[in-house]
Amino acid sequence: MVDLSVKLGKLQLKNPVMTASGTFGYGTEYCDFIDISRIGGIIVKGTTLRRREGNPYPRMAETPSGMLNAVGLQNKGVDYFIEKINPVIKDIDTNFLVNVSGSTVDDYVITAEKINELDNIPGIELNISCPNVKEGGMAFGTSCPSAASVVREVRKVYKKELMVKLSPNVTNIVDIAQVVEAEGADSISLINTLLGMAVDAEKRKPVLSTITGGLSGPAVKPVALRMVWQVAQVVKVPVVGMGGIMNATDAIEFLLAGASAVQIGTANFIDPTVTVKVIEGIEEYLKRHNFSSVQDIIGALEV
Amino acid sequence: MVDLSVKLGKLQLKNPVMTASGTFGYGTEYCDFIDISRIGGIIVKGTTLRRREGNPYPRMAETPSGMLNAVGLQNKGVDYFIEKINPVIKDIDTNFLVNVSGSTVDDYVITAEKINELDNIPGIELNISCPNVKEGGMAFGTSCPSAASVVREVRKVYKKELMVKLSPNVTNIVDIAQVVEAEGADSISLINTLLGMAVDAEKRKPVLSTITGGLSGPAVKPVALRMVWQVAQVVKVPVVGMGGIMNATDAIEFLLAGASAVQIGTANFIDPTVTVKVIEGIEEYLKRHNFSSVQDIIGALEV
Amino acid sequence: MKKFMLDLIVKENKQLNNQYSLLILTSNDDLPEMLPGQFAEVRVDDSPNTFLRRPISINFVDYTTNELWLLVQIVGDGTRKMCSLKPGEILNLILPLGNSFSLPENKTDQLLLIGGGVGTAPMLYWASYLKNKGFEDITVLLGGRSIDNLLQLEDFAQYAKVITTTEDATHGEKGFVTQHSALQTEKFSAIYTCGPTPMMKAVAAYATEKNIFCEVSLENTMACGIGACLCCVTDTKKGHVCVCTEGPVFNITKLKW
Amino acid sequence: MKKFMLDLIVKENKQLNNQYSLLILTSNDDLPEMLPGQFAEVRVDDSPNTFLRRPISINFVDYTTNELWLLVQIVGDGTRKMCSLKPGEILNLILPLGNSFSLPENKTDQLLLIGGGVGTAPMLYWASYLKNKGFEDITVLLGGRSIDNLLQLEDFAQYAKVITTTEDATHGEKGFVTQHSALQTEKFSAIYTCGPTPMMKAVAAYATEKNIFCEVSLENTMACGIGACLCCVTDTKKGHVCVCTEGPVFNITKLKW
Ligand SMILES: Cc1cc2nc3c(=O)[nH]c(=O)nc-3n(C[C@H](O)[C@H](O)[C@H](O)COP(=O)(O)OP(=O)(O)OC[C@H]3O[C@@H](n4cnc5c(N)ncnc54)[C@H](O)[C@@H]3O)c2cc1C
Ligand SMILES: Cc1cc2nc3c(=O)[nH]c(=O)nc-3n(C[C@H](O)[C@H](O)[C@H](O)COP(=O)(O)OP(=O)(O)OC[C@H]3O[C@@H](n4cnc5c(N)ncnc54)[C@H](O)[C@@H]3O)c2cc1C
Ligand SMILES: Cc1cc2nc3c(=O)[nH]c(=O)nc-3n(C[C@H](O)[C@H](O)[C@H](O)COP(=O)(O)O)c2cc1C
Ligand SMILES: Cc1cc2nc3c(=O)[nH]c(=O)nc-3n(C[C@H](O)[C@H](O)[C@H](O)COP(=O)(O)O)c2cc1C
Ligand code: FES
Ligand code: FES
Repeated sequence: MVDLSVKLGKLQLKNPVMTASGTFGYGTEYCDFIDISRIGGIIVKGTTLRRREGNPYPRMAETPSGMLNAVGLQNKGVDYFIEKINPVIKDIDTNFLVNVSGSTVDDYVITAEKINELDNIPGIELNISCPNVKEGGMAFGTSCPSAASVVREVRKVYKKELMVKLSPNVTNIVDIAQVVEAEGADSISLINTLLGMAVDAEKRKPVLSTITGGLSGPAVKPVALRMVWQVAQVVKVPVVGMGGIMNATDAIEFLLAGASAVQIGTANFIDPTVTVKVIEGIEEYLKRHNFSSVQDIIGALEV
Repeated sequence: MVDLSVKLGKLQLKNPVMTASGTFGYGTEYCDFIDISRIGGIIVKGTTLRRREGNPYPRMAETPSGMLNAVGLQNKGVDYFIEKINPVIKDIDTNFLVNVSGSTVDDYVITAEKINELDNIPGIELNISCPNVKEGGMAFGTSCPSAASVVREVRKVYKKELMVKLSPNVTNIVDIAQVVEAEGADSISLINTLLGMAVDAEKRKPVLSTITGGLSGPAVKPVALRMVWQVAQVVKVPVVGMGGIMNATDAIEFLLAGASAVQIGTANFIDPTVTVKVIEGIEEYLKRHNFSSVQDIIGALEV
Repeated sequence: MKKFMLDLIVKENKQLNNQYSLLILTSNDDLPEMLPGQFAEVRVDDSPNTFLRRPISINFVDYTTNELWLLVQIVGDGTRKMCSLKPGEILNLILPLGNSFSLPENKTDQLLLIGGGVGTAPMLYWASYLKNKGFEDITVLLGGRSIDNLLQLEDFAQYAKVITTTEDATHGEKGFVTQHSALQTEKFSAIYTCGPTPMMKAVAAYATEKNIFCEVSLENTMACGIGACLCCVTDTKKGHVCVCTEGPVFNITKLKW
Repeated sequence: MKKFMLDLIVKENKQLNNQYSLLILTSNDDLPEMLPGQFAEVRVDDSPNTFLRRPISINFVDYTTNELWLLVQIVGDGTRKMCSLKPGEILNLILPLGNSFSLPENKTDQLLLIGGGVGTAPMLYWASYLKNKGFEDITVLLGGRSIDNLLQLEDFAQYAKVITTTEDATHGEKGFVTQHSALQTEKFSAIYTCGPTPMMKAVAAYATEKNIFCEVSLENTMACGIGACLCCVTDTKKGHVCVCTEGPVFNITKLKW
């Protein structure tokens, strides 16, 4: 028996495989396909203080080994989550983290405060990196002062696991990570989507209603791995890696590069059972290489 | 007959298709496959003041719809280019531009001065964006002051077409483009490679000797299109787009997004005749849509 | 309804013409229950330009022979690959997805099913389903540019009265479906339609004018097909809703058409 | 030598065992001239994980039947796809690439060709070429883990004396190629080898010690295969040189081994 459990700041996960926000709904969408309680953690879709209608359609474009999305944080607001969703997911035996977005620091703070009251929610993922909304999101994650201010204020009111999700659309990811750590993040997750664009040559129009959107999937894996490795070199808090993970080998690459856990996003669309396959694949890899614990491979890249 | 010619700053190209530096050698490598004089312009491989051995091997990793390279500007130096290569390519009827890299501003300036003397070389592409060498390259392209200083100094000594090639590894590509334009660039090309990484899970080692390398190929096309579009919105000088172009449709997407010309890189490895196919494909597209000139589709995206 | 991810076996690939194939799939296990109007998300293997699954309607289900039919039009690499599958090959599908057409109230209702091009796909199963439920007056109106775009006419004839239009007059009346004379002469009590958006909008306008119950089956770009990604929204009077879960079938009164 | 990009036709795909296939390719036009030691860059279609071409050695060329042979070992998706090609399918290749083995000086020279695993691939063409040029004393030493890794023994026997080693003693002498008794008893004047790097290094050490002319065929990760990308360098006494143009064949005195 190998030990798959990992400690992630204040969280204990049964295994290092989580689902990425915005790609796994509230988890329940996948119940027909897998026992979602087998997953180490589920990050629910981006939640904001107030209801958001999201962007007009088309919101999606397929790209080589990836996709662009421009969902724009469509959600019914944090109160809806508390009243309607939380009771449903309450008894599922895994860690549900809420992905929190906002247009102002106050939005983030009030939303986080509300979620802090939910006993069964052990943490939030602070999304300072959504490229699909004009006012907020990514702007916070692309400069050190703004990243610092939002983490600082949320930290004051939020007592449980505070995971901060970084944007890859920056010159120096390490600077942002260090600022976020200094302001009290318990863990750092990355990467959110790369800002991209798709053009329909025949129609001579952008494919997305918003012209640009967020790129995810295997296409971004090399960039994600590089950033996870860079950040894991310098921060002391655990790092959660994601970006293009399609199978256990991809997940192991992130663990080797220094991630204590991984998130799987786009791959769920192609194979709704992928999370369970990745968990089993990591276990098989550990056995084959005679490791007793997943801890043994975290950051174990020989350079 | 449709008119494929484009004006690129001080250059006149017979068509908007060029080859990307580092992927087309000195052009002669492709002579068995195509008549390279049909190409609008050829950017020769990265040239530095002094000879460089480049990075140790392995230098290449395949990634989903792309590849990482860590060549590290291996070349025999500008004097070798002038003495041995230039006489060979002199009489080929296309525009040869030299891609110039350096570790210091002085390196860039001296190299540019030397190339300024070559009558048959109508321009240089200033590479301030190579992610594969420690000292120079990318560092210049990722901050406005350093980008400004190198362009300013080179502009003083270099009289012909000064194309400046930007790094995509930045928070705000528009800022860099505007600075480069203000310092006198005649045109702006982008994108160079995205900084990425590949891990061999079985060996638990990075694939590349340099750990990180530059990502190219279709995987980066959405990011490249977005940056070309952003830059073309704000600068007045012509923009040359590249990143993942595999066929005429891809090239047309860049033209629609605002590029006056395109460069083709990685695709040459898979199909050494791709440049000619793209030229023919653009012509076919223009005819099919009843355009008389490629000018008609440059920046013609309806947003 | 419970959703499944299944490896089905290609029993037959009938190339109807150079644009369309009918894939007949089967399984060693019993096929799950599926309703007319629902669709499947098909994984396309060995196709470098096909990263995501492709939504394809349930064309027909025969529980006696344990067959699922998909009617596929070649428009790009994904559908091209599907249309070149050979008997014995495996196709991975997630199904059944989305909602379904609404059963009319009275067995004697005069029902009109309108399909344009490959939009006829869900209509065959719907026609057979209605017939099996005892509905007596079913008309199927198929339209296309040319005779080549009219599909499965003989299959439809088993369940319904079939009428057609073609733009080039190679079959049935000349023109668009909305110009068919039956729309003037008959008094339909419900219309169900699937096809190109302009066609469906024209049908919806007709139904609205005549105050006829009308359901349309919408297309949209989909990533997941199961309501997880929120990529496939359409704008309704209630705001953005997912076509993959609250559709693909919508009553036109809910849409902002 | 002029390089070509050609669509060749798969004439036959001989599955030697579950790991290796011999692809016999042909063309309606005459195959271009190729030399022993050269390779081709093969485009693998319909394989989502295979973006770049794959370098594969020229295994054998028969100008009379207009056949090009490739010996392929399945190690990943690209080679798996190649090994599942069916007769009549098209394979796109760029060839001939790289340099070639050097012809020995005297027809009576005692020549040793050593191949390990799929590294035997270029040796068959080299053996036949030498034989055709009138060389009389050719020994081919093939090594592998087990009998399953010894390939084309009968083909080799037409051109050379064949001796073998296997690690599990299922064929020939037990052990590694460098442990074969012939290396002790015979006095070879030239050795040519291709196979896993540790094997080639052991052979090179033997040749250096005995002061025998020795050429090795190196592998490297390649993107273009034609000297354009500089991705495939190996470290020589003269610095970094491209394996795809200045190799794959190197005299061991040039390497930093
Ligand atoms: C609910 C639903 C049911 C459908 N039923 C059928 C059916 O029964 N038979 C059939 O042949 N087709 C059906 N389609 C359309 C089918 O999904 C697309 O034709 C297919 O996805 C195109 O894939 P491709 O790789 O061949 O083309 P691509 O190369 O991906 O694209 C070709 C064209 O198809 C469009 N397209 C691409 N992906 C999608 C997508 N996910 N959804 C919609 N359009 C897309 C593109 O915009 C482009 O114009 C249905 C679509 C939906 C949403
Ligand atoms: C000059 C030369 C001649 C060769 N001749 C033959 C031959 O005749 N028959 C044969 O079966 N194989 C030959 N090879 C090796 C062959 O190129 C690789 O096995 C093949 O590229 C693997 O592709 P894949 O997609 O199956 O595996 P992948 O999934 O890409 O990789 C599987 C393994 O192969 C390695 N590999 C991947 N790409 C390359 C590459 N471009 N070059 C070298 N190794 C790579 C990877 O590191 C990995 O360990 C030769 C290689 C070279 C450089
Ligand atoms: C359709 C879609 C919606 C997303 N929504 C969110 C979101 O609401 N909040 C967030 O932090 N990230 C969101 N993301 C980003 C993912 O969580 C993840 O960071 C990214 O997709 C990279 O991982 P992947 O390549 O495994 O998908 C979304 C991604 C997709 C594809
Ligand atoms: C092997 C390789 C070597 C490269 N060398 C250089 C170089 O010397 N100078 C430079 O400016 N860009 C270099 N590039 C970047 C390309 O010119 C181009 O910007 C990039 O590859 C994106 O285009 P593509 O996706 O069409 O390849 C290199 C790219 C590759 C793949
Ligand atoms: S396709 Fe994902 S929600 Fe509809
Ligand atoms: S593979 Fe490109 S130079 Fe050798």
